[in-house]
Amino acid sequence: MLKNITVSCAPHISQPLSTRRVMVDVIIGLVPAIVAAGYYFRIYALILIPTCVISAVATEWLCNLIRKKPNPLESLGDFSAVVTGIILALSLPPGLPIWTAVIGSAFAIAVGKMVFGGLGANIFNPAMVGRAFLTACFGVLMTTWTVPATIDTTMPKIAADNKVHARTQATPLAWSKQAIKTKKGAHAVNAQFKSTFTGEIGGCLGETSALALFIGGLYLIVKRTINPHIPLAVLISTVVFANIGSMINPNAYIRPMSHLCSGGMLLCVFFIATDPVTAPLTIKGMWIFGIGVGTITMLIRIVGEYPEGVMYAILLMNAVTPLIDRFCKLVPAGGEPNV
Amino acid sequence: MDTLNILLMGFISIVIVNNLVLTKFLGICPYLGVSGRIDMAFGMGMAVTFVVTLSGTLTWLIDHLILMPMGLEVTRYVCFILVIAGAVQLVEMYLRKFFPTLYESFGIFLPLITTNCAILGLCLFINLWGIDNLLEAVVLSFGAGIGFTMAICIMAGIRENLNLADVPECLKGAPITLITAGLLTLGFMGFAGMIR
Amino acid sequence: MLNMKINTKGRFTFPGGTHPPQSKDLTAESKIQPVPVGKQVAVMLSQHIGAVCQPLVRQGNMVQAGQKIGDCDAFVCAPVHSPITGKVKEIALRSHAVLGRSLAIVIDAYAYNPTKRPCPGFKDDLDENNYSAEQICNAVRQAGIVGMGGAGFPTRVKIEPNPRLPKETLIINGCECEPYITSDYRIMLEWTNQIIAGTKLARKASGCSKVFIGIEDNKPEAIEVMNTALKTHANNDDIKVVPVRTKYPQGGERQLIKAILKKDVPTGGIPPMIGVVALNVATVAAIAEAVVFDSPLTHRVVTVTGEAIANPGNFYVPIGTSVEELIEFCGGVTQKSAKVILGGPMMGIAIADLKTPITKTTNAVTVLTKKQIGRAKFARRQTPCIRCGRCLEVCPENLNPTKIAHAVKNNLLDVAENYYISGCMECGCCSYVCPANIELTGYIKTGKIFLAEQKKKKPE
Amino acid sequence: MANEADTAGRYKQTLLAGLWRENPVFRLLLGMCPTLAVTAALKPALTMGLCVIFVMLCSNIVVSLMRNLLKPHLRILMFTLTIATFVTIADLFLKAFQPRMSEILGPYVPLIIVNCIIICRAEACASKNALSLSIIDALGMGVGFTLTLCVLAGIREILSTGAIWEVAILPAGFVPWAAMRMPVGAFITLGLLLGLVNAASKKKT
Amino acid sequence: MSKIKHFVRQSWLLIVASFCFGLLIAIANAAWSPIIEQNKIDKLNSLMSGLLSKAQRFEMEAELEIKSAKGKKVKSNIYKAISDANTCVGWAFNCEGPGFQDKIELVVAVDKDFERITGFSVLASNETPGFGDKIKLPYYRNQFEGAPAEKLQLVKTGDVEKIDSEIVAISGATVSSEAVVEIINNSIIQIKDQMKGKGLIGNGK
Amino acid sequence: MILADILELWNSAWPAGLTMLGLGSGFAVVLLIASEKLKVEVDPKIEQIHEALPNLDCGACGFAGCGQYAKAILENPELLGKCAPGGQQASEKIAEILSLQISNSGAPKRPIVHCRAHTEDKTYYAIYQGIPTCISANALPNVQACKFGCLGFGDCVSACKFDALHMVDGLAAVDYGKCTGCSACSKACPRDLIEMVPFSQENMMTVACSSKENGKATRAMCKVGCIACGLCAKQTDIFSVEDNLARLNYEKYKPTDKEETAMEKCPTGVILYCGKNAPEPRQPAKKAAAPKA
Ligand SMILES: Cc1cc2nc3c(=O)[nH]c(=O)nc-3n(C[C@H](O)[C@H](O)[C@H](O)COP(=O)(O)O)c2cc1C
Ligand SMILES: Cc1cc2nc3c(=O)[nH]c(=O)nc-3n(C[C@H](O)[C@H](O)[C@H](O)COP(=O)(O)O)c2cc1C
Ligand SMILES: Cc1cc2nc3c(=O)[nH]c(=O)nc-3n(C[C@H](O)[C@H](O)[C@H](O)COP(=O)(O)O)c2cc1C
Ligand SMILES: Cc1cc2nc3c(=O)[nH]c(=O)nc-3n(C[C@H](O)[C@H](O)[C@H](O)CO)c2cc1C
Ligand code: SF4
Ligand code: SF4
Ligand code: SF4
Ligand code: SF4
Ligand code: FES
Repeated sequence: MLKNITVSCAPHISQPLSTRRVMVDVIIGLVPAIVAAGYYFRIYALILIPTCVISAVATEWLCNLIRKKPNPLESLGDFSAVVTGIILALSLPPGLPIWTAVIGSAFAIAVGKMVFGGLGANIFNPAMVGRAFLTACFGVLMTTWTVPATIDTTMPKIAADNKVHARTQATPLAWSKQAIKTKKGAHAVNAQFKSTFTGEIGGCLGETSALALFIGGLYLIVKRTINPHIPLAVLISTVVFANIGSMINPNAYIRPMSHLCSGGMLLCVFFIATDPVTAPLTIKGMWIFGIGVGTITMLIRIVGEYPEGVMYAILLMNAVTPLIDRFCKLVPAGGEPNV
Repeated sequence: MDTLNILLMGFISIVIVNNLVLTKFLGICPYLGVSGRIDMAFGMGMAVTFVVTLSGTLTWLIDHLILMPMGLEVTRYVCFILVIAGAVQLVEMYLRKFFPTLYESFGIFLPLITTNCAILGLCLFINLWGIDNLLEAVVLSFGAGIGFTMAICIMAGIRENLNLADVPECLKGAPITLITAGLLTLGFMGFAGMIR
Repeated sequence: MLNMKINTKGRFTFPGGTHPPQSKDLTAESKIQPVPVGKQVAVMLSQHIGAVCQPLVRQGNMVQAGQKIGDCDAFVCAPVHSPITGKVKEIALRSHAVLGRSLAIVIDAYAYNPTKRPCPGFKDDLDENNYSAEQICNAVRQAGIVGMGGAGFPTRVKIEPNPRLPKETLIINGCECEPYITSDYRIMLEWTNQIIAGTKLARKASGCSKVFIGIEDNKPEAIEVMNTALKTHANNDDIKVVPVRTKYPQGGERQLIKAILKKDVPTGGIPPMIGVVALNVATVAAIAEAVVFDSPLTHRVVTVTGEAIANPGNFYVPIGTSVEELIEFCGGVTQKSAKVILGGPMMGIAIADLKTPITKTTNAVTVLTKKQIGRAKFARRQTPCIRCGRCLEVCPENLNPTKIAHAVKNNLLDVAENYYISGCMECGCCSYVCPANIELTGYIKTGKIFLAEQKKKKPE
Repeated sequence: MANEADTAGRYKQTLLAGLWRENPVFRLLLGMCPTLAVTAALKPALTMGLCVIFVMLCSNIVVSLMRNLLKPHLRILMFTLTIATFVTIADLFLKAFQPRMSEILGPYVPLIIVNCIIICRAEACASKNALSLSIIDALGMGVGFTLTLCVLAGIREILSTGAIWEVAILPAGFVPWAAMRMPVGAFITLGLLLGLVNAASKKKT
Repeated sequence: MSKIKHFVRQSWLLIVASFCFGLLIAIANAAWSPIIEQNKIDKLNSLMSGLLSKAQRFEMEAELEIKSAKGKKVKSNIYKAISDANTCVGWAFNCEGPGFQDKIELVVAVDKDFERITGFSVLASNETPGFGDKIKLPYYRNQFEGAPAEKLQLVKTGDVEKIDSEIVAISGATVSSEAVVEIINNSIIQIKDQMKGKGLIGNGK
Repeated sequence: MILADILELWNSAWPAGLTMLGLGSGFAVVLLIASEKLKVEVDPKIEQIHEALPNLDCGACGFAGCGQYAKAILENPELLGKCAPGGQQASEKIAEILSLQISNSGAPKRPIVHCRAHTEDKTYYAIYQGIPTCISANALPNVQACKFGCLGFGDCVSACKFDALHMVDGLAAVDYGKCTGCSACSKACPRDLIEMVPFSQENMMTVACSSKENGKATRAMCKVGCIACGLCAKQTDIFSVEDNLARLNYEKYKPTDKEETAMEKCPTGVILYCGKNAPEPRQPAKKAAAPKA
């Protein structure tokens, strides 16, 4: 009477949740930042984001082909390459030439992800790997910041002949670095807080608008796509270090709020540090990771030579994530078994 | 205060900024070979730290007390390698005979070290950098060992995780370790310029 | 209805856990219905944890309903009885839900076999002091009572006083956290007095001084009914009904103990280590029947449910009836059924051979439709773990399921042991929530089997 | 006759072994440090390779000559001493006649001493075989090592400067990938190359 | 006695070999060390003469000790550039200081009155390829040719063509640019003072 | 003139030579003394293996030097072949040393899979959708009807390091040409189907079934299972039927006509040959097929 029944081990039902769903949520969370990028950087966003996404996806497909996966298109279905592409694009300077973005995305996916075995296996955040590689290769291109269209009305609306028209401007963090060196001028950076909050300032595509990032981050937290522990840990440690700085010398070190809203901090807090694949599994581990990211970022921003250290902080903490996981082993509910 | 500062900066610099493995490419063989498990990696790191401190100090002394005054710098390489090899072998035999437990936990790594260029490399770098102060030489050598330990432990942690991953067959083992090391150096670039 | 309002909202719970859809309304209102004896039953000689029974009858022997047909001398063992009157056809291998194939006594029913009715009528007047602890224990053993909540541990062993592990607290487990199943719920509603009687007897036998009846707060009627009935009983001061929060696997004894007593049972340990005995409501009901009426455990309540079943309901089934017969009794299946599960969808065992007989531990037969398992993970493809940590979050045992499962998958059993694979109770929460559809529980189970086998092979 | 052909075949095999089947870098994973350190450009890589060939050749010759006189417990010490001597000579030579290369290679020349390939060949081949075979072996291994270095260096130099052997070959619009000259480039290029070699050799067998 | 015999039997080869090797090294050294020395001098000379085109030869004039910015003492050699006509056409000296990653060593040349810098050359540096190593490019270096031998200033934007005490930083390598300026600033003033003290140059007009 | 040159060279060279001499002899003394004074006794087998390794202590094997690797190999011969510098040569030598340790008395043991049911021979009640390994499938009841037969997910195949096992239509088949007799497969099989049997002949006869069901049940589940009819045991006493299953006594097995007859008589064809050149087993349907030469 019963034909074609199936067997497998328990449980036999599951939550209607999939990797794809999680990734789509992240993409939805990124929409405000994308919109802000489009608003402030116009044609650049329009070019850069699709470029990165397409080349990331294409690279993943190629890698699958090379690995002779039976179905090379399959792993594209989980949209993780799309997320990587978007996040990479959002962390690039707006005026970056297309070919650079292609190299970055290809490197991010091929070396950052696929050589480790694809989704879930990578040790380092692929987008940050791509960005770090680009920074190491094409440092000057990666530190040329185009002014937002709302300020620079001459920004081309259609043509992408960027070198000619683009006006460039330093970022708040560069001024902050200057302030640290000259021990004056932090106030001027603080005064720009409103621009850093709305995003009307130079910087990477997706990092300028703190507001948009915050909305997206809140969405992810509410949807329980990300755990609030890492964002909290990063934010708290950043604020602590920034406070120490501005307490020592308010002329040299900018205020904590300015630190939070400038540079890649919020993008990192909500979208990059929370990349589950490269972050620790346990809650204790997440706190260590978050505090580590915040601390290293602030160390680089305050003591180091670069204006921004988010990317390096992420990569470094990614590297120690396995160690964190190992040393934050969970103790089973009934305590250690006494064998 | 000043010397302390210099020592501290030197130490941090060689641990992080000028890490032997990640920036000077020294000791790659054990880095690839013994980074499979954390306990092994840690034992190796400890052994390297011990030997590198010992030989850094010894070679500095020999260089400054014997070779330089006597104008025998040409025989530097030979002397260095012989001193290192001899010292390591002696320590190994000694541990093995008298401290078997210590030997088991880190002494077993000692023979690996003679052919590890981190040791000789460091001695040469100390010489190259013109360190003319014994204390500094000791601290730098010790720091180099700690830097090696750190790098190899991080790598071991990563590799333990990679054991559970579907790394392409042809990249398993040394290739993926090298690539990971490469990405690790990308991360360590963040510290560049922090200490000068 | 009552003058005093009973709080049915559960505050107590354990960390972790998840909320699968309940699907209990399919059968929640269906009264326990006796099932007539079919043509044949196959009584498994192994229906519990512990030593396998030896047959006491041979091929061709005639047996009476309630006759002991298998037993053994081991301490951890419970005898089996024939639920029907008939003739032993053979003693042969039959499909077994856990063991695959195992020896069963196959009995052909005689034509005259009255349908046994449940609940021979308990009132609120049982005085457990009429029975000595020893008497109760013996009756429980003779009746072949084993835990009916799932594991099937011989109940006598559980309730017998043990000088090394003195018992203080008795917990009656009426949570029934598994989706779909309502057998315990119906028992609590319909056999309330019997449960209380059994509880008192178990308390007497085990010498416990405190008794808690844990019921999930999605069963407010059961909580109310139990509370009301308790009031009319004598000697009820130390028996408390505790509403606990509805969350899977609230019914796991470790979780229930954590929820009610705020105590952890040591990993790899058992509740008696902290002075607790946990018994399922069906088990205590069986105790009452065994002690008072001297009636062996030959029938049990089984929920036959699932969207594919024509007439789902709760049934009083002779042990040894085949699943096939039972499903037919319920009118067969209506939709394309895809999976037949002994137990609920979270922990139950999917069976392939529908001739598999019901045993003392079968509390439900759930038939899932194709659509349901299409939505469930195993028909879908597994994707790689994204280390989202959801499985760690829900694991009631606070384990690291993904690490353990991946260690097993890669044959690194020492790593799996290092992450306490043995602490897993296979509740299935981790697999349930995993967005990557990884069969974490399956891998963990595999690893445990592997390890057990390794240990078995080692001494050689 | 047959014997002669046999020996010739053996020589050929030994020579080829170092190039592919037992390539020190790709197959034996030895001498990784210089491989990574000196391959930012083709010139230093070639220089390094030649030094290794020289040292390996000399040490193999010496070891092979002394092979019957070696005492076990002093064997490795003896090898080290021999190698260190020739490395010193090579270093002096470079300093004298290739000062620029000597500067670029810096301490990596003396580090040849601890390069496992050389001691490995001394132990595995020269201490067991006659002079001629030892020489062939040293040449095979040395050339194999040098070629590997050159391949790696070629890739890195092209990408990092658009030039090879300091002669620009890529079009002027090419923006050099500075990272290829940094440690990142070294590690990743070698890693990927190793993977490639693994894949290729899998296919063959 | 027998022990010694035993020892000799075991180790004679090692002893003999080490003696021979020692000789070998020493001979090589003896033969090549003049060339090596010459190389060093040549390099310095060529660097310096690149900076002081009129100079025919250089003579070491003094060995001074200056304090680095961090308070460390470093040695500096002062060379006198002598023209065909045997007149002093300028001075060159080496100096060092912290760069972005590691030490930067420079050779700086000034005119004979220590008034104008005629240029500088990087002796050794370890700056990031593509970033800091741009201090070697003429684009940056040319700004120093003819700059006054006094405190130079680094500015972020300016005219690179204009020669004055303002040095325009390389964008993306401000730190290294600054380091060079700082090293030069630091040493040039101290050396100037010390040389004045020694009477090597006039006490200014 | 030349003499003067040489003299000059000598003058500048002798201190270096002397230093080296001093160093060399110094170390020779120290090491000689140390090697005698600080000697530690080690297992001679380890010593032997250690000798066979190149003694480079390069760490490529993943162990802390050759000594440790030698020790590890002795404990776990599966680790053989990790020494890159030593290469094939060293591995072979060590294998030799190791095989000397293993008593080579008696015939070499080779695995025999005690099942001959391919997918089409078996009865299935359900479709298995779980983890595709035998051990997982074995944990569920009745993934296939026969509880004793090969599950066909190839745990044994992945256990074999020598590529000597393959899945053929849902049944594990040993490639006796490649098998080294390491018994890894036998340990891996959750159903204990693979037995290590002393191969006294090149081809061994076997009863390729493990079913302890009675004849009727076996028939219902498997086209080729042993139905315990006892025909084989009637031919020769090296067959015996126990627990509804015929077994062959491998110790006593010698290829004679009697066994051949038993094989032909077997109604289901479960008696067959295994080995390097084993003939194709008889198809059960063609009961009356011509006897093999
Ligand atoms: C996610 C993210 C990470 C970043 N990480 C770094 C970094 O590690 N280093 C860096 O120099 N800039 C990084 N940036 C760019 C900075 O946020 C900022 O735009 C830039 O550093 C401004 O610096 P400048 O002063 O070098 O011009 C990152 C940007 C994003 C969006
Ligand atoms: C995950 C899990 C869920 C369980 N759920 C229930 C349940 O809902 N009701 C129940 O009575 N027993 C449940 N059990 C079984 C109990 O842990 C325990 O075995 C039982 O209450 C003991 O009573 P018994 O011996 O009378 O069966 C569950 C066990 C596990 C591991
Ligand atoms: C990978 C990397 C390497 C760098 N290396 C150097 C360097 O060697 N020297 C230097 O001055 N700046 C270097 N920088 C740039 C500094 O971080 C810093 O951004 C710069 O000095 C600020 O100068 P700007 O205002 O001209 O951009 C490097 C940047 C990156 C990303
Ligand atoms: C919350 C969340 C954050 C993510 N952040 C990143 C990211 O920063 N960079 C990235 O490459 N992929 C990100 N991903 C996508 C995915 O995890 C990533 O591609 C994997 O690291 C690839 O294995 C994210 C995914 C999620 C769910
Ligand atoms: S729930 Fe699944 S995807 Fe998430 S960590 Fe656990 S195993 Fe991985
Ligand atoms: S099945 Fe095991 S590991 Fe998974 S949630 Fe339950 S107890 Fe934890
Ligand atoms: S695992 Fe071992 S015994 Fe089994 S087939 Fe392979 S080589 Fe033979
Ligand atoms: S022989 Fe055993 S391990 Fe091998 S496939 Fe069959 S059941 Fe699995
Ligand atoms: S070459 Fe082997 S450690 Fe460096």
